[in-house]
Amino acid sequence: MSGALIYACAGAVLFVSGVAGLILLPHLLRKILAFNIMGSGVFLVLVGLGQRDGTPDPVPQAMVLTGIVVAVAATALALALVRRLLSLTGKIQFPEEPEGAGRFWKNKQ
Amino acid sequence: MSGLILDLLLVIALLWSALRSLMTRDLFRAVVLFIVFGLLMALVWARLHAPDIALAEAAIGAGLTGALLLDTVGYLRKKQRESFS
Amino acid sequence: MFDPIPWLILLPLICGCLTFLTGVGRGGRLVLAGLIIQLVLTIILARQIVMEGARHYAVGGWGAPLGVDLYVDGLTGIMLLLTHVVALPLVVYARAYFSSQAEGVGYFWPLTCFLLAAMNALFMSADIFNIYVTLELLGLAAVGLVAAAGSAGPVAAAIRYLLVTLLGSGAYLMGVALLYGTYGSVSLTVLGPLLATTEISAAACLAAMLMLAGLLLKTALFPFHFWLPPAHGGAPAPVSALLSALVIKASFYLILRLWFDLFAPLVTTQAAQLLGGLGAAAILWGSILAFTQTRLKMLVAYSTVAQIGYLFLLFPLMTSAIPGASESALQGGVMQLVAHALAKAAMFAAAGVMVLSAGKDDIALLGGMSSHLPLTLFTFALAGITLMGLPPSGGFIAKWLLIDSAVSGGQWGWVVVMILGGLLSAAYVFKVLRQAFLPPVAGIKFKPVIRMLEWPAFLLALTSLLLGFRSVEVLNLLGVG
Amino acid sequence: MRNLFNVLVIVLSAALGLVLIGVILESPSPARVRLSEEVLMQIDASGVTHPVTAVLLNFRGYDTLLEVMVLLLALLGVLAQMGKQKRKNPPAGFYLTEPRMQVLLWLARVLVPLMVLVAGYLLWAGGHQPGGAFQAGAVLAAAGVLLNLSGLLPSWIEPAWNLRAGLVSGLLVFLLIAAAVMATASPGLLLQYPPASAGMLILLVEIGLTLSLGLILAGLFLFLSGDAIDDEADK
Repeated sequence: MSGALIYACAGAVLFVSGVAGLILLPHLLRKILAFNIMGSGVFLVLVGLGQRDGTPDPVPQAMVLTGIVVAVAATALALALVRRLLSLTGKIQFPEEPEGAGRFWKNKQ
Repeated sequence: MSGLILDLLLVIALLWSALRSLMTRDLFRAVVLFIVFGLLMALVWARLHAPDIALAEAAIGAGLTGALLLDTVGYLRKKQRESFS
Repeated sequence: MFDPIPWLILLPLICGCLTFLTGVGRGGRLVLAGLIIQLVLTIILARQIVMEGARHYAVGGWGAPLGVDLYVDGLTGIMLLLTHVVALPLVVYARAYFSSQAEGVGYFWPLTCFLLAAMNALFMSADIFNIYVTLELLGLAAVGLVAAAGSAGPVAAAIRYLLVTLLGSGAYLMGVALLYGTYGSVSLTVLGPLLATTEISAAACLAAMLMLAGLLLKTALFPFHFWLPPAHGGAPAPVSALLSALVIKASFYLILRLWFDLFAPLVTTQAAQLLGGLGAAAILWGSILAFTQTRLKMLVAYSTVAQIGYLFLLFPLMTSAIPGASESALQGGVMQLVAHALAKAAMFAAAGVMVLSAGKDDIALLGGMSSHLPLTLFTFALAGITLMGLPPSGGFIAKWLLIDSAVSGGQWGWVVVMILGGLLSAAYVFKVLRQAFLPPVAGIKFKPVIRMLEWPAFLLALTSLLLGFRSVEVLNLLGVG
Repeated sequence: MRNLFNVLVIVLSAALGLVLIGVILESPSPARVRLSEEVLMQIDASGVTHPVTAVLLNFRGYDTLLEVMVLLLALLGVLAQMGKQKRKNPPAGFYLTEPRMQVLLWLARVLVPLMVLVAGYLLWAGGHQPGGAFQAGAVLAAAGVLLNLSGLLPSWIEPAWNLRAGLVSGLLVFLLIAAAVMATASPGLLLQYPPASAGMLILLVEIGLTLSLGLILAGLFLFLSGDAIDDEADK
């Protein structure tokens, strides 16, 4: 097993931790952290798997550079929105809004 | 062989910092751990023969993202202090 | 021969940069001019497609697998035409809308330019990593537009939308990484034959699942629809119309492309049935929730959730072995996509006018609208006809083709769902219309609205209705490639 | 109900992680394309000698074109959120009296010129060794952030026309070079640089991008932080 594959496996773990964190963590700032960790996981798989035989491959490396820039852009936008939400509501979590069944019955009453 | 051990250690540190950053209670510490994670990622990229990404990760992934996050944590604390007082 | 493909990408990007230069809230005229040129370019491109067939375009001249390839065929032509035919009246509408309500205009114009650029690039791309970049461009532009409204509700909706779309593109990119790691390319033209000729690998299956799951999340198929109604219902009306009509169609288009092209060797009948089942659930659940809404724009947004469901019925229907059945399923699905885009843009635009006039988004306040804004109410009703699938609308042709396919393929279950869905959509459309014909609520004073707000919406609704007469042309274009 | 959902998500992600690792350790398809060799074969025609830069700005330059637009888009989103209330620009360095700020100030005065030099070097180096517009732009942005933290550079509120021009100039250079090449050297072909002038054109694009990326990345921070500082200035 080459070093590149070890990092690809670590990337897989980071990806799923990021996904789970993004879904489960209630705090919005932590969701943003989780998104970044998820992204790093994908990048590791992209490069690690692409270089499984140990030779550097410029194509996935260039893709990851693109990906890092996209990630920081998304992070900045998310932070701007979170700060706006904070200054509007004083909270940094989603307001609990039951959708589906809950909403349906409430409207009936 | 020593390279493989280094890789394994780096992976363990990477996963630890990522998980701690998601789980830790204090928000400020979470962000600091995330910056540590970003710097470790830069090391990983160097190990993967990707110096371009290592540079970008250190400057953008750890540096700029970290600065953005820290600033927001500061803003958040200030807002919370205001609402308490 | 003049080639419109590169200009369709460069022009909206240049337009976006220039509009940003002109400053906050300005640049509407520039966008309008750019959009008219782009519409002409798309018409030229569609003509070329009809005359000369589908073709590849190598950006940078390298060609796959080294460079990025674009690919245009009949479906691409339809999507590009649809985008511009819907966007042009909406831009006129948006100019009028923001002239009477400055709240939320902010960076609407450059964001819209980038949104259109992202869609042009997405529809033409034949490279899965390039598609990822266009998806991010599209997602961030859409989120920026939703958040522009500024109050707490839309901002929270925008954050949720952003996180969902980022999760979706994360899963998609993981699929791309697995495919690159296994096959060494990200070009559809290279990957397609590789997947078809080699033994099916676990990596390809997992990649397919991740990519499709990510795109389903972005398309807001039931049960991933939770983010859509607050985002589409809370945004300023021109934004809601753009988003509901076009943006979700972009990710659906990708699902269609990947399903029948790249992942064709992997997909199973069971998977198609599952997608159809989710679509059926979306139709019923979305329609019921639309009916229970008290806010007009939320009602329209839930109707989008339901109408997305019809699109997914084409997957099980296309598995039919009977000749003709799968063909008319695809035609019906694409017709539904086009008809819904036109009708929903019209409906959101009309809803926006009514809300603007009543001053508050509440169905109970619509009484008296029939005499105050007859044209807008008529627009709403015309769009409703398409959603219900009554003749002679484009929606009728779509549902007719889908039902025809289901009947000849012997898949009767879907017929029941479609008929039920039609009845339910009639219920929620009539709920609005009935309220509008009631006497006005005591004490309400309707604000007058300018004509330029009403006509673009009417034009869109009329197009969706008349689409039924011109469906042959659309289906001919679809047949290319 | 909530707990059940949490458990479900955790179990599913763990399962996904295991499957992913399994797939990663699976041997690759025998029919794998070797793209890295292709890159090395064509690199002479790309105008640069560093493979990653060749991919980023020539072979897949189209991705990069769209990607810098993503960055501008994020800035637009940030601006739309931050420019809500009309506010006055806070004075630069209004809390410079604190001792720790003095240290930062000293640091900034030493480091920032150095960072600008490093950015210039990275930009120039990108053609033949690791480095390039993205890294150089990021270093420039970091210099901007440092200046802001040390109080030498005020946070930005609403961009005036000259700042707006700076923010998009590099992107416009990229777009106009693409359009100009299409109008002259290779009609109808997007981003197809003639091999003879490719190096020159790529360098021009990189210079523009470095400037714009530096401003945009710095802007992401400076516009965001404009919010908090202003609140303090009010008191």
